[in-house]
Amino acid sequence: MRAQFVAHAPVEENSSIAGALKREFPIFGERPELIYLDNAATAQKPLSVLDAERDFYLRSCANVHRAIHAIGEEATARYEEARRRMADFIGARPREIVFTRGTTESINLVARTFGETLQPDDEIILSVMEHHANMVPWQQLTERRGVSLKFIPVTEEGELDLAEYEKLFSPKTRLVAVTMVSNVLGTINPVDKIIAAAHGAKVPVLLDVAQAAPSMPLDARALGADFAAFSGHKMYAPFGIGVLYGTERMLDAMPPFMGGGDMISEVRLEGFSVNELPYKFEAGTPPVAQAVGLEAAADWLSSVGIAALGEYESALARRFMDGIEGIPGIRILGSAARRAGIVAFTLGGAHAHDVAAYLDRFNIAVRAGHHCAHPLARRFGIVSSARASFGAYNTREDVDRAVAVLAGAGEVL
Amino acid sequence: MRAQFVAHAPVEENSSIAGALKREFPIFGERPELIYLDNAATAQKPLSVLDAERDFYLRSCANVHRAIHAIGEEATARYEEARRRMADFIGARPREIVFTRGTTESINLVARTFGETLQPDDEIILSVMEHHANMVPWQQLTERRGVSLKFIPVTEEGELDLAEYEKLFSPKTRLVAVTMVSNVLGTINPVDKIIAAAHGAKVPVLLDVAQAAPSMPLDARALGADFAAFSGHKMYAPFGIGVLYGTERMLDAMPPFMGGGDMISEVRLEGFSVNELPYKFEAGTPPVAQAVGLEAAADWLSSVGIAALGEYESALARRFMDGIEGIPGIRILGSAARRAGIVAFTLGGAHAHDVAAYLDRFNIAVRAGHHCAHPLARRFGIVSSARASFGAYNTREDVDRAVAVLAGAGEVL
Amino acid sequence: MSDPFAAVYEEIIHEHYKKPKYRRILEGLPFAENPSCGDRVRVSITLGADGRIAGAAFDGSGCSISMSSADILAEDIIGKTPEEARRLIETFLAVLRGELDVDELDAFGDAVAFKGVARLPVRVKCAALAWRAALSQLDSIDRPQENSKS
Amino acid sequence: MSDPFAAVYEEIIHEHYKKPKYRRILEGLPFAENPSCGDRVRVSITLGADGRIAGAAFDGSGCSISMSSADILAEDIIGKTPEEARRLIETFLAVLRGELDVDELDAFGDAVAFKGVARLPVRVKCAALAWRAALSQLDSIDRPQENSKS
Ligand SMILES: Cc1ncc(COP(=O)(O)O)c(C=O)c1O
Ligand SMILES: Cc1ncc(COP(=O)(O)O)c(C=O)c1O
Repeated sequence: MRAQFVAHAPVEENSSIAGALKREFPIFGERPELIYLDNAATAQKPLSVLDAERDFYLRSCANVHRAIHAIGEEATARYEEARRRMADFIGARPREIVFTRGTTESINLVARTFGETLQPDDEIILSVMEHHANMVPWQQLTERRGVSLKFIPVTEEGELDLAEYEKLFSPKTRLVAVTMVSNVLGTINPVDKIIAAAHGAKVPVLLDVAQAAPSMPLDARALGADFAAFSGHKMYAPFGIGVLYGTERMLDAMPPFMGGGDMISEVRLEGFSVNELPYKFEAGTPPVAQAVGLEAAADWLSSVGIAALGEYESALARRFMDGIEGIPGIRILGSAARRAGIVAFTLGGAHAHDVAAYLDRFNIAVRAGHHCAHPLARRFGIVSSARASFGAYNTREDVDRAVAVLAGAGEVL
Repeated sequence: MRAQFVAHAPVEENSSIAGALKREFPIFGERPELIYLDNAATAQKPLSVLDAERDFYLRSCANVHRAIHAIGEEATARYEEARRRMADFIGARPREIVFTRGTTESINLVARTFGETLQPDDEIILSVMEHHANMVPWQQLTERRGVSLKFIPVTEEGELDLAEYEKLFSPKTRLVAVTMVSNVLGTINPVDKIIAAAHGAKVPVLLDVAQAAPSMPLDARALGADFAAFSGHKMYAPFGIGVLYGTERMLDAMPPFMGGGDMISEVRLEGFSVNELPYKFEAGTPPVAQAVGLEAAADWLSSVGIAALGEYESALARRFMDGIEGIPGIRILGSAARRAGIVAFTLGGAHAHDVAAYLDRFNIAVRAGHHCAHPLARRFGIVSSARASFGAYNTREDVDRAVAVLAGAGEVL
Repeated sequence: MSDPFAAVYEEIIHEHYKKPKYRRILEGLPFAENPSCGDRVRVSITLGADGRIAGAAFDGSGCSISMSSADILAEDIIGKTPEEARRLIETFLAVLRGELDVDELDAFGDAVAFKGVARLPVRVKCAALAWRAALSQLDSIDRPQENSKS
Repeated sequence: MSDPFAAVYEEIIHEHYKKPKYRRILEGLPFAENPSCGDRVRVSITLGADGRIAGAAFDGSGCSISMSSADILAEDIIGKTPEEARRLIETFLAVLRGELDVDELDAFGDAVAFKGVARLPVRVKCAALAWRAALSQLDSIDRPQENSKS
């Protein structure tokens, strides 16, 4: 999470790099016609990731942590190596890395552990642009613990209103939980300022970095985040794996989440005692092969250069916006200065589903709907929108094609 | 969960079948020397499962449930087809199948939803032979809700003491949660009787079928289980996927578990309303590719014949017990009449770790430790034991080799 | 869509979406909603003196699938007895759920156009919306007491 | 173990396990435990008049790795100052955690036998058990007050 907010500095749109990268993704061999612009939902997987997972199954498949046999030792070593790699990837220590299924589970884990230590009338600050994954767990907590929620407003430009944010703090504020990148607007939030304000009030901060992880280098320690949550599947890794980062101090103070094998140190009929970090939060058999795949994805991202990738995707988004701006009826949501490779838009009176279905006829995959952010849609006075989001393998040609097809959509829909 | 308790009827130990099956598991091509007897921890994966998962990534990789584009429709169709297949696999309806990470998450889900509806002093009946996954979540619940736990004792033979079980019921009993097959003793519990007694007292039953799923046909409806939990990775499927079965009546009455995308029908800043079954319990991006792999594993098991497989494994276990019984210092834990392919044992004063490490030198993988069942180990007055557990690909030769090596272990350790 | 009739189907859907025959502004009826996309539709059904459905109309907002499907529904049920309409709707919904073969729709009028949609799990919900609304409308016609309470 | 010295290492471990030189029955000291297997060990350390470690012993139950490692620990720290012993132990534990190269153990006595174990994440905990116990024992020697309180 180093300062990576210069995404729109003039970037060479090096489409030949992307063209070469595309060849590393076997799905485009199977579906050469596919123009996949739904990367914010999930990313395609490079061969190296698929192969790493398969290699695990072919050579080291065993359960982890308690096996004395060679193959079990190997499985454990590969799983823990994946943890070290992910610690490295976000500037953390291995014991601060908890493997989960994804962002949603990571945030629910915090809501049901850290959250359970809160008192009635304690307050949590969220924002109006949060994904449901960073909203519903806290709403559930209000029911369980009587805490209350406050929301950072979103400006017409699609940015967080920082002046209003600072006014939300009270002596009862216990947590700020915000997204680093909006999965709808693409806005890159100034999380450094958000954290500074919170820490000034001695309030810890949870960052939802689901959209940031695939496109900007993260350094949790340098940034000072207390928690960070992300999903493997959005960063070119398998489904079923994600990460909760938490500082040792926070994790140590939290009660465990799920109960079962591995998270305990001892069980008697009368009760149990918990294991050390990070195992305390990893009950049951973890997604071992998927962790190995996640490590391969981190390696792949690093080898390509994650900062360059993020800038490249932002540039594609800018090109896409420039292209569609002139189409009659197009409304682009938000106009934030710092923006990742995500663009949501509406087209006249056409329903977003129909826009997406129309693009799909030309093998262009975009998302349509509320993008799991009802309150944000309501903020912009719409029910749903179409969303194009760009990934490593997208080319300028992909963008231009999508623009051209959209230009013809208006008269048909 | 049809009556499948005749596992030790004279079975032809058809090792040629197993030899042929072994060739479907590519790990034995990579590691021809491996004698893998740790199947109760996790099973190896047949090629058809690995290929199904990979095929999903190569052809239909997209997020599910809201995509309008063709590839997203395909991903959704494959995910929901996997759900239908698993419903079929255990005699349930698709809306009664919740995909989780595994048994541990499935049971925690019930403890944190159904469990939250319990009142102080309500009682839950478990057994002394439960895996920590079916013990710790309930212990955590005692802390949260003030419920109390009662335990069905285990006899010296390693069976549940049913006479004592019936005495544990009181007007405050709200749930019976027991394992169908002990992951240590191999005992196949008479779950039909257990359920009959519970239902007689109008108490619902949760079955931990983690060890049963790979080795006996299950029919949840016929058996009358209210909940059942199992893991993919123990039934030849990928890591990171599991199932919670719950009757519609139970699931409908429960509050949701994790909050996030897909489990809601609407979110406002003030609160949310929940989606229909089973989505209510599936927050966030699910393990889509792993569900497809799980379906392939169910297909594989059905094509081989799951009942025959279970009987075959039980016969291997019987052969193993017959073989080691005569070795000086060997003590086999439990002597249940109905037994799956699992055998735990100790060898004189030798530490179980050393027994396992010794076998490992001969490429024989067994587990050593408490097998995530501390209270059961304590019941038998031991700290740890070694455990051999048999799978589809194990042959009589594997068994005989393990017996021969163990026969020589005593003098060395 | 690899179906050779795909283009024809699309044309039918497009026609009903762009030029609906049964769209009216309705008041007082409850909306059926598809929460995943916000589409909403309500359906009114009136019986004639002969006990058959004399009039049907819809009202709402949504994508071309949900709106054209509402128009086609209205067209299809007019003239039928409530019992016939109910069977028709049940069949349509069963096809969408994948419980009946799509060829069952051959016996329908323009609803045949949803054969392609039946293979698209995400859009099935859009197509089903008005038909589900009609089903509860038929229920309340059967039990007017209950309806007037709500 | 593909290490050419594996057999030698095994022999060393086996010797210390079967014929420990520093195993005594100890009383009153706390056990260090490895919860995942139930192994437990406690270590006593006594200083001589010169401030060096004059005696070391252990007591406990566990597998060959944890018990031989306790015996080797005792052998290795006798004659050292507490500070030297602490450095030695820290190095050993760092090797086991993978933070230092296993060749660091070449400078050790029989502890070199754990080179192979350092590659086995599950058994590392067994090997580390007595050494962790010794570290807290050294801590309480430094702060006798605190120790007597517990
Ligand atoms: C009987 C039983 N229950 C629960 C579990 C936990 O399964 P998982 O680790 O896949 O969640 C296991 C496996 O370890 C088991 O054998
Ligand atoms: C910002 C943000 N947060 C959370 C999530 C939820 O991630 P997952 O579905 O992988 O749990 C997403 C992805 O949908 C997202 O974009």
